[in-house]
Amino acid sequence: MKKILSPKEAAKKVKNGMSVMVGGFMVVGSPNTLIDALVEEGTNDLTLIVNDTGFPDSGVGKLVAADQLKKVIVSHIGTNKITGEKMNNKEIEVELVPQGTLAEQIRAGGAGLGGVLTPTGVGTVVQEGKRVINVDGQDYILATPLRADVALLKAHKADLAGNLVFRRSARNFNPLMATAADLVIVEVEEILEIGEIDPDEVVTPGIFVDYLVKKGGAA
Amino acid sequence: MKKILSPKEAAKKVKNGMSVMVGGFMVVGSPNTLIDALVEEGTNDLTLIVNDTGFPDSGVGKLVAADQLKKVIVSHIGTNKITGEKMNNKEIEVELVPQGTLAEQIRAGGAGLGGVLTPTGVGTVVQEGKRVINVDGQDYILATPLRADVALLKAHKADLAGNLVFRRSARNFNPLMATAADLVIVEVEEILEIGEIDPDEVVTPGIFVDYLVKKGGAA
Amino acid sequence: MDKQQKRNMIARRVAREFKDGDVVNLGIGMPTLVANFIDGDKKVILQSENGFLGVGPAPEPGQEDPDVVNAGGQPVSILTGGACFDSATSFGIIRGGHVDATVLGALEVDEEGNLANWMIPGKLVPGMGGAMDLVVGAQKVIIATEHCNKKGEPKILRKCKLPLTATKEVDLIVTELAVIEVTLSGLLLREVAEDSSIAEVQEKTEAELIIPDDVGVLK
Amino acid sequence: MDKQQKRNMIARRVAREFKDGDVVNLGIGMPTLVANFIDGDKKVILQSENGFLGVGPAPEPGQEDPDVVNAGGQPVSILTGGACFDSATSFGIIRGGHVDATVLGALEVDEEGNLANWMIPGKLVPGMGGAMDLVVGAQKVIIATEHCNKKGEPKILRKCKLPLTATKEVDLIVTELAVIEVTLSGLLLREVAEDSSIAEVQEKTEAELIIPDDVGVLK
Repeated sequence: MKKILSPKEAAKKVKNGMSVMVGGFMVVGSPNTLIDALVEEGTNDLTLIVNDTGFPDSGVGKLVAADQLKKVIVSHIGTNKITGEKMNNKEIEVELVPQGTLAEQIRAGGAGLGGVLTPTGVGTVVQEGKRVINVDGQDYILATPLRADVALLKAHKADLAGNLVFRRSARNFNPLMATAADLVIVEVEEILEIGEIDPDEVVTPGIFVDYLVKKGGAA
Repeated sequence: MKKILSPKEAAKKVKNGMSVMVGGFMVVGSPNTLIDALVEEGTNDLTLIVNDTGFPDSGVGKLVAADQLKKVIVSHIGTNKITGEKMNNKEIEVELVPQGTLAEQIRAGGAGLGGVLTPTGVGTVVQEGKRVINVDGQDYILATPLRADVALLKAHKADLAGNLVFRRSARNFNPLMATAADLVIVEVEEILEIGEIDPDEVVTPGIFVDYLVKKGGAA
Repeated sequence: MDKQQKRNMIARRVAREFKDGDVVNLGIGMPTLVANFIDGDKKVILQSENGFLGVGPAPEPGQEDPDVVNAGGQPVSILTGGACFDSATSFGIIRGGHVDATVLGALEVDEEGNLANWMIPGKLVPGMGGAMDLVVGAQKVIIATEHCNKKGEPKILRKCKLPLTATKEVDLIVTELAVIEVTLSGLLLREVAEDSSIAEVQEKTEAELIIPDDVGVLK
Repeated sequence: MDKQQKRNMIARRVAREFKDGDVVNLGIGMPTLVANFIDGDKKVILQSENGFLGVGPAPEPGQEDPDVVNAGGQPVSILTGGACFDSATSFGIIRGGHVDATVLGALEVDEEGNLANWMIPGKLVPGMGGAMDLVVGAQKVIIATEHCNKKGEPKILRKCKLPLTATKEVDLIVTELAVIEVTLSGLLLREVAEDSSIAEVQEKTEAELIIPDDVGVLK
């Protein structure tokens, strides 16, 4: 039986200076209740690992606007001009990673791999500072694993064993991040009894999940 | 709309000397109708990529017994003593690979990766002849991608778009192999109309599948 | 021709490149327009890198599903027979060569097939998102772009000056003036617009074009 | 004590190592027995590397589900709250450290925590299956073995002579005579069986044991 936290209790699990993975793609599949609670809490100096920085007034964009971030590891910041401004003013360090590489780095972090070899970015600035490994005559960039202290995720439904199912394009990075953080907190639309999700339909097994939070739940 | 083949038509797609991935774990999730048709066809000189060689009289064990294999890349042959005998008599070349490494090699083959770094097997005979790459002070073995000419798989249900769902422990290597072969033939219990499998429940998207075969179907 | 007419013309021509059964990923911006011109007789499956296959048209206003957006964040639909997946699977599909064609815009493209479309030094860098993976992974990379930039300068160069998105991956360039194929010998002029001329295309192209005897008409 | 009594005694003691909420993978053979002795008050989740979490007891004869077997191919059940997945995910769970403990047999184990349990040169090699991944990946590696081999020779050695399964990964050794912890300083004798003695355990152990003041009683 997973413990259900209020958004405020969940946000308090995130401490200043932690690395935090947040699911979502342009705020679809983003744990907005958890983000709002984290903004409320004012936790700062965070390193965020996320696909994109959302919009100035929604998703993880709120953490950008509230100056809670030290660094962002991200594939795209183009939808949030505040991230770009803060990057140019050196208020936030931004590390840009190709989206597919970011996905594999998080998966590797969760799957105990020392890294993966990807052809993406070979011959571009992405290659700078990376190890290049040749296999059968082709160059690949060694993408090393990424892990975080906490993952804040969004699923459609969970059962009380913590098993998760996702909906449509809201799945994106959420199942990957569930495997790659020391503490995994998941915001869900609905919490079901154990047995209400068939084992074949589970996308993220409950062993990856530490706490559940109801979307829009009382603080 | 995917084309539905008879087992015999499907078996004829496999040519002498090809590399063939076959799903299944100790014959659970094994495409037995396709294997029977391939035995009937007598295709030989095959390189098989498979978790285990089944039993002497079932699963891919039938291909072993019928002398259709040149080589097997496999994690375990202990349940089929004929494989061991043929290995010792040098009638079959056997390449043993840790099961998790085999899974990652097939996934890498399907996902366009040049390989993955795994800690499994470091300091053992598995390391012999492999590249060892150190990341942050830890040694890893570079496991290179595996692909095959054909994959013979077993799913529970397919729709006519080729989308697949699997059942219980019969899933195992099947979804991975679907991504890593030039031609993918899937034996299924049931073929549904397009729309009868919800997009969220699809495990293997239909784009990976070339042909469907009904389990136990007429030759 | 006004800007919209040019864009539609390019999109219409690009759409003719697809074959029945192709899996296609359309980039953000002008490439998205291509979907409007795909021949209804051809079954083309659109992939959206945020996590699904079977992109369908935008829903009627008010009918949007917040969990169903394309990679540009715009509301779309998922056709029956579609399938949803996480970001690692999505980029496994892309990087693994399971996408037959991708259509992307360009800042610069050159005679070696190098592409620059993600950053301009000194300007705000939005990030590469999934573009680097798409260019490396898709079987065929089609660039859909106006022939010249806003200043009237050629975008089709001998050598890209801007930071690259990928090296030697572009296969075809479609503009409002011409269709140009990237070959090992250089840029081969395939088609010239009805209201243009070989001379005009060459004049507006920095790289030297190979002019075959049978240059077609771009309509 | 006959062989079965020894096995049960070892299994019973191993089961006491688990904490509430632990995810445990039990190897084939004697380790499987451990499931019979897990305290009902503790919620221990069993993982089966062929692809699911929530291994339940064997069904009544005639009630077996052909798609539900454990990693040894024996019919089992899946408890409510369980989850099924493919082999890459399964070994991602294992290699990624999400399995709290694994229990495996041994041919040899040594004072550095090296383990040999997969091959004897000159004999038929069954293959390592998932054992190498389990030993490297699980947080705690427990060896459940009879103290001596069939010839009465020690299995707990100064240095393994057989080909290794993994290096320096074993944490605890449980036999019918003793419980021995692998520490950086060497093998620490934790418990001795009621009907044995420290002297007997040391005599039957090739490696020198560290004997603390508070050796417990193994029951």
